[in-house]
Amino acid sequence: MHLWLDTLSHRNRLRQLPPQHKLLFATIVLLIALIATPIIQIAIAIWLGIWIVIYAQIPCRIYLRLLSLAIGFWLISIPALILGIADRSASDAVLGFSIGSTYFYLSQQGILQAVVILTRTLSTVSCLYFVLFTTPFTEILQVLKQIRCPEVLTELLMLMYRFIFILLSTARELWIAQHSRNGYRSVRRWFYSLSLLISQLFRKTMENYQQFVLSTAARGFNGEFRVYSPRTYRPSRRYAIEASLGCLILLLISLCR
Amino acid sequence: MSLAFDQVEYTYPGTKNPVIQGLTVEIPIAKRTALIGQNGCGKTTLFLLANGLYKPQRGTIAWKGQTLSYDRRSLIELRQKVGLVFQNPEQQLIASTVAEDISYGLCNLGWTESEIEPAIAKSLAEFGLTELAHHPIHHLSLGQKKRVSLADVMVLKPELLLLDEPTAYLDPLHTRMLAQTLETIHANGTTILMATHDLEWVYRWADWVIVLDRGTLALEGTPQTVFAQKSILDHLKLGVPLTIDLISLLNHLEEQHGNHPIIHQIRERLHPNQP
Amino acid sequence: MSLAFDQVEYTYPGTKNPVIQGLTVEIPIAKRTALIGQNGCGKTTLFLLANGLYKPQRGTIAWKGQTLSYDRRSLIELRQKVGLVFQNPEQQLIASTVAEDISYGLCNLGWTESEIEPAIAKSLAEFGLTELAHHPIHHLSLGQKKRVSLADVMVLKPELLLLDEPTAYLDPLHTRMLAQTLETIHANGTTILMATHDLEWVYRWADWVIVLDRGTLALEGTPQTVFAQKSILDHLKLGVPLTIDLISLLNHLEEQHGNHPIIHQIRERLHPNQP
Amino acid sequence: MRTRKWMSLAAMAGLSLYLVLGSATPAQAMHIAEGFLPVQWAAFWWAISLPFFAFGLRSLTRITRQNPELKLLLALAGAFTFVLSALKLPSVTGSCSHPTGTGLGAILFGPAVMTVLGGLVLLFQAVLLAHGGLTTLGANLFSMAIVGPFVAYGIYHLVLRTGNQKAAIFLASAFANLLTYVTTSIQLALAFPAATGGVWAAFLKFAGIFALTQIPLAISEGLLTVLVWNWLQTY
Repeated sequence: MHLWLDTLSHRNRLRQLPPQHKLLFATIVLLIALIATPIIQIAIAIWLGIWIVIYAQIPCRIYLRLLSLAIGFWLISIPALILGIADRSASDAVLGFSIGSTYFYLSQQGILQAVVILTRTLSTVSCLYFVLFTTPFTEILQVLKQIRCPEVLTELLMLMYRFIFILLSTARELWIAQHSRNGYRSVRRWFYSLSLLISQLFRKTMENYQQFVLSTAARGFNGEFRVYSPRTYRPSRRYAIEASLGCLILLLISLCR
Repeated sequence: MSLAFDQVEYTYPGTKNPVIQGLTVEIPIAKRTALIGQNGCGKTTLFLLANGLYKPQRGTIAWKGQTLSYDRRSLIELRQKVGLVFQNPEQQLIASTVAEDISYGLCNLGWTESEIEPAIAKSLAEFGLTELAHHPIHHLSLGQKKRVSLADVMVLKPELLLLDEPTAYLDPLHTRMLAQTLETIHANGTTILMATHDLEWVYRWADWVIVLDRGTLALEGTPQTVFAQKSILDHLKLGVPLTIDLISLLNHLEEQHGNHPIIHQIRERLHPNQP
Repeated sequence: MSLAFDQVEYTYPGTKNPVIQGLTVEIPIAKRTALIGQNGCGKTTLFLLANGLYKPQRGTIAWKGQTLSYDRRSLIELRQKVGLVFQNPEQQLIASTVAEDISYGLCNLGWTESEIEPAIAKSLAEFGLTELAHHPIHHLSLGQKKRVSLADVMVLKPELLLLDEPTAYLDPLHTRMLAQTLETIHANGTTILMATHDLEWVYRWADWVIVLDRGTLALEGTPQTVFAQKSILDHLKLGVPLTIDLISLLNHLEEQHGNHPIIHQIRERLHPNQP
Repeated sequence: MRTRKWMSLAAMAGLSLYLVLGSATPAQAMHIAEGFLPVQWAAFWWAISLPFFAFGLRSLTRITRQNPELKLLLALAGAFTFVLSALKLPSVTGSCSHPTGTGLGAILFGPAVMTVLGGLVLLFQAVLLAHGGLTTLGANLFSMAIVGPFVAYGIYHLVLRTGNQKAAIFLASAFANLLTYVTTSIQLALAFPAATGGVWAAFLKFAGIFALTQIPLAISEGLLTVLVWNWLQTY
């Protein structure tokens, strides 16, 4: 239950770059990745991997673990994509056998699809992970405010971000305390303990609500949750050049194909 | 006086017994006042009443002679003058970074960015938080969170600062650091009212002591006069700090033996700050 | 010894610096041991390691000479022998009523209802909670909640009781009541290890003191020997309790003035329990 | 003989790799991963979901304007849902997954508000847990924050007429969970129809694969929600 993505994003080496630049860069590469050919998509995945592991200094092991999460989803979908069942024979069968009147086969179109999905997933996921690893949520929120996201949404996002960590630490504390009294020993006790934990968490959520109503009122709450963040960033010319040149090359190759 | 309670009664909705009953007390201006009493004697409720967050069912509360009217405008004004730091910083900090959290109160007052920026920078520096300015709240330690919750309120420059058990869970070092910070705040003319269970701290720190017992005023006065009422304090199950106990012993011994150098030296050790 | 740490190192996942590093310490059996140190020195982590809730990255922890193996069965056994009362009862109390909460640990051990019932009745009586048995937890006062959190663990009859800052937020009366309860627990042969910031309490209560500094053992010994190391404790920003300070002053004065009756009387006041 | 031995060894290695990588995933099986959908389908689901989101946002703005403190409650409810989704639930297949909590949320707050909250929760799941993704957020929003809450709300109020509240809560939360996964399967089938048999055949295949983990999970979530509800009643 440890949100290590958040921790890493606050500590990465590209932290001082303006979040606007990082988000813009990721969005442009993402759009290219969506329309590019598989080979270019692989190139994008490698290029962004370099940004994440070498420039941002995110441990390779952690980056690969996160990549395996996306690949895992792809893996469990593979059978549905490449296996086929038909009455007799199928036109795009690569390999097949029949049991009775049912014909089981490997679909050629399915295999192609699986490959296309894999390269697209790898490239777009790299763009997403680039943002997650290099831009803390607090800075994404500032950009959302700048681009005129509805105010009620940015307020809710700010509060939710704070509350997630409060409730998560409450849940973690309760979870540990239950373990110290040997909760979660059997499946039945597991269920019972988890239901107690969720219920307590709910009650604490309500308690927090009452307390926050008081504490925000004490600080002059006037109907809005507005804050000011005076953060300044240091743009880097070296990274800007690499990013724009790279995007340009990718775009040219994609369009001239 | 700064804040005055007159015959105040408050009962939590849905409960029978009033937590505060017929409380009449005044917070002396520009002093370090300590509020002591049993758990459940109404200390926290008193703070919430003082900040206008609860409205008493009976009696009145007045700020600088002016009775609170509980309309929006006067409440906003009151909460600027009377700053409340909650017991648990977890339930006070709401923004995602330290600097943002400190800016919240100022934003509520409608300050512009150019006014807010220097105020935050100053406050961060005052509370030793400059390096943590852009850290998310959940990365801070308890001591740091407590400092942020104090900075949150002090940035609004209140005239009266209410503190609910600020030393709980703090180690001796952080307690000393807090004492220093409070000294600066006091020196700048802010009235402080602090609830605490640490009687030794009360004796050393406070200029004035208010003792609550089941929602009413049991005793008030300087630490010397309050802690001299040993029988009342024992009856309230509060007791007196060790220092007071020793001083009364020393006074007693002095009567017997005269001003012996031993007595003098021990007295000096008990009051390291006084000449 | 009961619990022994040998070269233990623990780093929280996702962080760089170990909270506990190369810690070698033993908890003496059947004693009242106090654990002191700065906020963040690793006290709470040490407790979680002692209860098998965290597994050290390096080093070993042994219970009565047997190294913990962290398999399911041995953990269940360990947590029966080593009871942990958390700092904040809010994070420990989980069920809806007092009796249910006390039964939680027993139910987890697979006791039958007919076994559980008398155990709970006994525990409720011991901790003065019989009248509150069917009260909802969230209606209790802090002092009552702390008593329930202690009963929760003591009903499992642990051999080693770990207490994390049990006196925080407690008023003097409840602190004295806690001290009495702990005295009974100690008299029944249970080893107690308590983390606290209250040095005065440590001096008066403990048989043995362990001082942690940034995850390593800084000092250990009887209160007398530990608090005699004033320069080390000052360096660790902990200081010494007032009583110790006065006693060393008295010793010094005794050298100068001989055993004067004033010194004798003050000494007596500082040690009200000793003959 | 030798080649067969090698073949079976390779097959076993492949299978175990598949299981190791795949078993980590049920926790996010209902989130369609980033990049999984082709551009046109990703855009399509965004287009379908946005009106619902906008509708929810409008009613949310109206409520919070009347009562600004509600923003605190809603944010807490959203955070609560997020934390629930990060908790682990034992499922019969041995792997762990999470309760979605949307059922409980929809019953407590109403489905329109839950759509917005669900959207924000999905955003946090993408940003803090790397579950789901940004291009597929539209599709995930539809299955989890639109279908889930509306189904839960509808079933709850339908079954409540029979007077059995526990059954209502069980069915509402279990079916919200179940239909979320059915919707996900439909979304995948639409994007990747089988060459023979088309969308329907593809749907059966996707639904069949996810059913392994999702049906026990749906039942677990139903039971758990009832337990929590019971507790809330006594409190």
